[in-house]
Amino acid sequence: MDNIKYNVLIPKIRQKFILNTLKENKRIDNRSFYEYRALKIRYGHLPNADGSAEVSLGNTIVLAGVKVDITNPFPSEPDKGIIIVNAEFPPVASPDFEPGPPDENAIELARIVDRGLRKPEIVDLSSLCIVPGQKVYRIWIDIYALNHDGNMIDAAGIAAVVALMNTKYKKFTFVQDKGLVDTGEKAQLTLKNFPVYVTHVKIGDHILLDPVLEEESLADCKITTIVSEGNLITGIQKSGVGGISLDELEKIMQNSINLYQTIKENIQKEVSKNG
Amino acid sequence: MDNIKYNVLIPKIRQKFILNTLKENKRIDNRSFYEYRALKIRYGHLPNADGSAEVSLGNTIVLAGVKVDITNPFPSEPDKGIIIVNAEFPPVASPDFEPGPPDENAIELARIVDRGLRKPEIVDLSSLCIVPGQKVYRIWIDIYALNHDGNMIDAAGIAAVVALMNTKYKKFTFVQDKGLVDTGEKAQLTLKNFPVYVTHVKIGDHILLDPVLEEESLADCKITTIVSEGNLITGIQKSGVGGISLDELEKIMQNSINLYQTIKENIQKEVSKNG
Amino acid sequence: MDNIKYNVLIPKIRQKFILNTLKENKRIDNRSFYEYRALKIRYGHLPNADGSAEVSLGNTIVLAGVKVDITNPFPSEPDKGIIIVNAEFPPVASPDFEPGPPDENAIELARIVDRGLRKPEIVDLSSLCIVPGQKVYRIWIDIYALNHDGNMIDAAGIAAVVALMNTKYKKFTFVQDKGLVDTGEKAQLTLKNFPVYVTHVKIGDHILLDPVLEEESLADCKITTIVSEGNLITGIQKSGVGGISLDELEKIMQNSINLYQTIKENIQKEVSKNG
Amino acid sequence: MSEYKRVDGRAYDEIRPVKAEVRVLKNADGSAIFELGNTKVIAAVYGPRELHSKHMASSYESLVRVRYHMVPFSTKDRKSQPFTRREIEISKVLKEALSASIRRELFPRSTIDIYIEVLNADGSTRVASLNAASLALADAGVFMYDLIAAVSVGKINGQLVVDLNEYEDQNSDSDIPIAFMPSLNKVVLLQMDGTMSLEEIRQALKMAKNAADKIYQVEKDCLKGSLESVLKVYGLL
Amino acid sequence: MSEYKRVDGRAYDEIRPVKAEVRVLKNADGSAIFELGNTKVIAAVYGPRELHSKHMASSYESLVRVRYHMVPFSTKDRKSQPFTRREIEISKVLKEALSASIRRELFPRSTIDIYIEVLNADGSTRVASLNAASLALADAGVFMYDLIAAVSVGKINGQLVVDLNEYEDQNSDSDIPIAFMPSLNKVVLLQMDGTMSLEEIRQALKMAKNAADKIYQVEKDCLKGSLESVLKVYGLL
Amino acid sequence: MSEYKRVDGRAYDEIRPVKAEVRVLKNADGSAIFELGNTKVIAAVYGPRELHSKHMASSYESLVRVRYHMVPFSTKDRKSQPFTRREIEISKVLKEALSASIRRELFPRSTIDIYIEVLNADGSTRVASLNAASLALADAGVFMYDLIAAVSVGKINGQLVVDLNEYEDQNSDSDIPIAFMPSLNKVVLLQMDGTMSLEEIRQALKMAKNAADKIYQVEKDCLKGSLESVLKVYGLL
Repeated sequence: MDNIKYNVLIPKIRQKFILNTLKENKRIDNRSFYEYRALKIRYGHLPNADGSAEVSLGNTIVLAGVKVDITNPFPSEPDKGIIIVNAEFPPVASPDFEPGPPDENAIELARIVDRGLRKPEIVDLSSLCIVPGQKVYRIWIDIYALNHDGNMIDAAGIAAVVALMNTKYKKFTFVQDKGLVDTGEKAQLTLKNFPVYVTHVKIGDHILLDPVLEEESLADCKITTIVSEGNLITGIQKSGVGGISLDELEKIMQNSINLYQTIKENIQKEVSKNG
Repeated sequence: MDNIKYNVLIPKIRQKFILNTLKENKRIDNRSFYEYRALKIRYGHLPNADGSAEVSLGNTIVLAGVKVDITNPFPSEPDKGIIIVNAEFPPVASPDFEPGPPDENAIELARIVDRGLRKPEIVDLSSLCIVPGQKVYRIWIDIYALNHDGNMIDAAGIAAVVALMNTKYKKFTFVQDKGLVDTGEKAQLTLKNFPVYVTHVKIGDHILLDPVLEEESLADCKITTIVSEGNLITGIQKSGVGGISLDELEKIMQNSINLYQTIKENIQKEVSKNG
Repeated sequence: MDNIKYNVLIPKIRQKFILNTLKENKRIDNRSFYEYRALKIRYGHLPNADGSAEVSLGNTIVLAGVKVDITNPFPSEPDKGIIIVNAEFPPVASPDFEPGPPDENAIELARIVDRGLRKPEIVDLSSLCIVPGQKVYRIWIDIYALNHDGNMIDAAGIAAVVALMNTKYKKFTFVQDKGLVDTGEKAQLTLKNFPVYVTHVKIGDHILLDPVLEEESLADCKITTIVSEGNLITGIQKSGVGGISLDELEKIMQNSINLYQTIKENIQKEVSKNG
Repeated sequence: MSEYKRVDGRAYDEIRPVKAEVRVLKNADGSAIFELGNTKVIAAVYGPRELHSKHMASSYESLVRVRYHMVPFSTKDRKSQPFTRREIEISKVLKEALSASIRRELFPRSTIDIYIEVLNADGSTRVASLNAASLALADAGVFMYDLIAAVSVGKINGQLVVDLNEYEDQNSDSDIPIAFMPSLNKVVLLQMDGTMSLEEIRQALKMAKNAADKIYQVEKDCLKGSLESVLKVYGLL
Repeated sequence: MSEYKRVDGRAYDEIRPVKAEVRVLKNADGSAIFELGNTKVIAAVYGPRELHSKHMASSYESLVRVRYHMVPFSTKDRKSQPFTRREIEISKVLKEALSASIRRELFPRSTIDIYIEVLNADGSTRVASLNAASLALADAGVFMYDLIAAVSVGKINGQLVVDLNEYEDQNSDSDIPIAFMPSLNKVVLLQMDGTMSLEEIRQALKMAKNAADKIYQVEKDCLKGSLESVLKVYGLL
Repeated sequence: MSEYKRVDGRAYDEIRPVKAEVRVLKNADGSAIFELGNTKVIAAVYGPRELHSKHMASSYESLVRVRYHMVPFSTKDRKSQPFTRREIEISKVLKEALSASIRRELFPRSTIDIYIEVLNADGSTRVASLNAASLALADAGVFMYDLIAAVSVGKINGQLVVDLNEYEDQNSDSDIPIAFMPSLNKVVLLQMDGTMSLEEIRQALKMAKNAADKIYQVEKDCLKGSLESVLKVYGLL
């Protein structure tokens, strides 16, 4: 029921070292508990993708590609476009990943990223309708891990949002007797908010932001809080086999809201720098 | 080619005990050779199913659910509805069942149940046509094992027939320029006969009705005879790796016909009792 | 990534024997280096196939069956029919083949056979159009190994071409308001050229034509050259883990062209003999 | 606060009628049915037992495997896919929640397999599944830190409500399935989608805790009843 | 009795022309072609041989595996699915019939793999497959209690006929494939669909037995011919 | 000779701008990016490492496994199939080419896994993949007979050209991907489709060899640069 190992086995002696370091209020890479790793973003560099972004969070590298095509709408929402999020953890990214269909970790990640985009409707789905009930745009977001060193969710979230921000797609229009006609123009997606995925782990009594793989593997549990403009929480996912108290949850959610502006500006700075 | 174990391995000493008991004309659960186990039926208890039945035959429990939807008819039979029977032996039902697609035992069971319904056309397929060549009702019968203690075929047959008997589905009608329209009414399936699946096993020279799992696992072969009103046989399946003589077959078929009324009345009694 | 063993393991002592034999300019089955094995062809013997051929090359037996049906054309080529080549190495053909979907060797073989038919357009695809953009004939070529003793590619190539040559399919025509109508006539495929697949292996410094399985398994590499009328080369595939020099390649291509007429006439002779 | 009325007339903090029963399947080492109104779930536990593929086994704790599955006729439209991405994600979070409750270090080199079948889905299936599975584990005699009591809470028309049914789930602004080990004050499952302020989440979690406490009591009563009936068989009660 | 005429003009109890040939594939340990009119089947036997996955092996008898498969171009419409539910069920009943005929206790810890390919399907493919497979087992030198002789019998327009072709199979009221070990008077495969009275089944099985006896003779002649040609090679005949 | 002009204005024997970089992924034992214009490929090498399934291992040489894969957004139309027949065939021929370059006898009982992801496909992806993979092997310190330098050559409008982009690939009369171990004068990959005379192939292979020599030089420079930067880190340069 679980074919890819997301976490790594950590030798006992190394576990002790990491825990002792935490007791001294330090982390193995010398960050403070609520400090993000260095963020690097490239985007729009893959011409066959309609939108793309490669995000490095320390040694974690995640690629997101957007493709836009045209399909029939769901009968329940005839005048809305469609968004589909997939994620793959291919064997390039880790010695423990194996070829094959997405496992439970990749599917969970795709569904968390999706959660931050769907119900708050970050992409204006109504603007993606061409002919109501007949033809709408479909936005494929494919997330592809390239190097796994912990906290893939936050990196995937940034990659998905930045790839959507730079997505340009062929604008079609419906002409009587002719059907869909390419207008020759390109349209750009408009995003209605700016979700940020903020992941903490709990190791013993310590709460750490943006865990590296060793920290993630050692953690009791991991909490991802999705925050959007306006101090709103637009998604939560707890994972990992340990329990957590309501007080600790409160602290993590509060901290995620506090960090929102800083992380968002950090992303925007990187975006304005590169491309 | 065979991923689920339908039968169990029985220790030699237990085999000897079972065979010795048979020599004394007794069975391990004290039934006589041609005696059915206690039958219990619940039905119509799952509101999302259009028809449902849970059948217990001793410790064997089988669930059948019916769903009705609308599809295109087969080109060869443009004015007939469609029946599809599936069966699953999920891991809840036995320590030896494993998750995965239906194995040869589940497929065989589904096809035997199907056999008793298809050629004698128990369900009036012509009544399931809405627009000839265009739209017909499709009856999905899903059989789901919950606890496997032998003779799943007979239990599945009863569950399928009772679930069909209590199936109610939304009645659609075709209106010019509008297509299919929900009439707001519910229609009930009508069954044209009442097939009963009767399974015997041959162990050595003994012929036993309604085997428990240990008997089934020890048997030379297993013969299911499907009997319908009018002393008609509407299906046979031999399974198991042993041979059987024509005389023994004759005896089993005769016995199945003899038992028909009793079993049918037993089912009807349970149905009138519960629901 | 490789579930079927195409090659066999050859004991060291047998390897030595084969190599020593080659040093004396002899082969283990006494053929000369550029000599084909005995070719036998049956065709048209499977009435449910629209075209069929069974080709024996020594002990290698390959069956090809053609079925023709009607489908929508590809949007990029609205007035052309479609050809699809599949190959299977089923477990009947070798103790090392296992049940399951085609592995890399079967897929490679299908794609090589396809290569000899597609770009040189051996089958006149325009003649397979019924209604441009709407309905075209689709030619399924299924290649089925029956006994594997080396050089399956050449045998498959012959089987595919001969099966196409004897393919007869129901002629449909488009009638206003009626759609596709069976004319009651049978049409025959017309081939525009006669491709011959010629496979050599390199073992050490030796170049051998039409290898048996032991030779193929021992070879440094294998080169298939597809030759068509007019001294034209219409496809090449190198396989195997060894390297080869440009001079050796030149020699193999030249030899393949030289052999073309002989092999083609050999095929035609067999075809005129049987049926 | 809006004047939202619940479709089935319940109070905002009212859970649907609960039915819990253990020892319902003879072959399983432990089993339970758990119903929340028309949401009906059955769970079976096999294990602790030996693993076939040794390389997955751990020498210091039990491997827990969970399969959450909806039968094809459990949903409004027939579910045709055998195992959806949704089922895979839910199986994962249920596995993690149940693992947190099991004293896995007591069963090294073994596996505990928990199979959950949703027989009828009317919202809140994943929390009903956790309750069923936790009862089945208790029925199987698997040592646990605490029973799990799980419930959903959501916001509809600005109103917080507990135990969402299918209609409410489809029409909610946001939805939080949550699971507790009540005696230990630990959250073992938490998901949320939709949009909420931190203050709203605070209130929601409080409502959830109260509802979970009621479910916890039902679970304990169910197990007590089961124990008593066993003791009666042996003439000890 | 109706005045039903068979489409190919055969008498009611007449089987189609039979062709049987063994040792047709060099790689297999045993192989055979069996044809009933246009129904053409090839079978290959590999084994008894060692099993890769030891945990499936039995220490007191051979595991028999059977794969009945129709090639894509063997049917009127191209068969696009690699392995249908029908093929899975037939593989199972053929496996059980062939297992009944093999002295499996002579080959413990081994497997006997029987691969059957239907090359052209004109009705009665499963019984033709059994005949081909039984001949291939004999050709492989696998010890058997008896050869299997299999045939189909059915009812069309109220008339019982043997060896149904595809047209008759599609238009029959009922259809019985059956397989015998003739010398032992044992039935090793029996299926039936459609509607019949017990008396009709009795008659049908009698007709089937007579037809199977003819096929049994063909099989024995085929094996005798094969043996003679081997003996000739060694100058012993 | 025709007056064919290349869409991107290149000379007939001119390859697109090449970018090569190693050590781009931290987890892999070796990794490389290789770009030919807009064709962008990344390769990762894991190994030599122990095999999980021992029965596939060879006691006298390393098993080489190659997975050539295109990401879904790498192509004009989104690639929806996870692994196509084309990818399976290309994985096979790349595996054979790379195997020919690796001194496999030095790593018995081990596997070398080479994973290639095409990130953007603008023609000649399989030769770009070979170059990326060969650099990644060198970066991983795997002993090789020689680096592989691969390039495509084709005929358009009767004109031979090297390094076909996607447009040229779609519109060519014929297309030859070829890979060399240049110092050893060995061809390790060769495929051809379309129609050519032997004389045309001769010329094409000559052009290909010249272009491959340029790529070979780029590869060596890339590895030299990588080595120098490592030496600098240790203060040795």
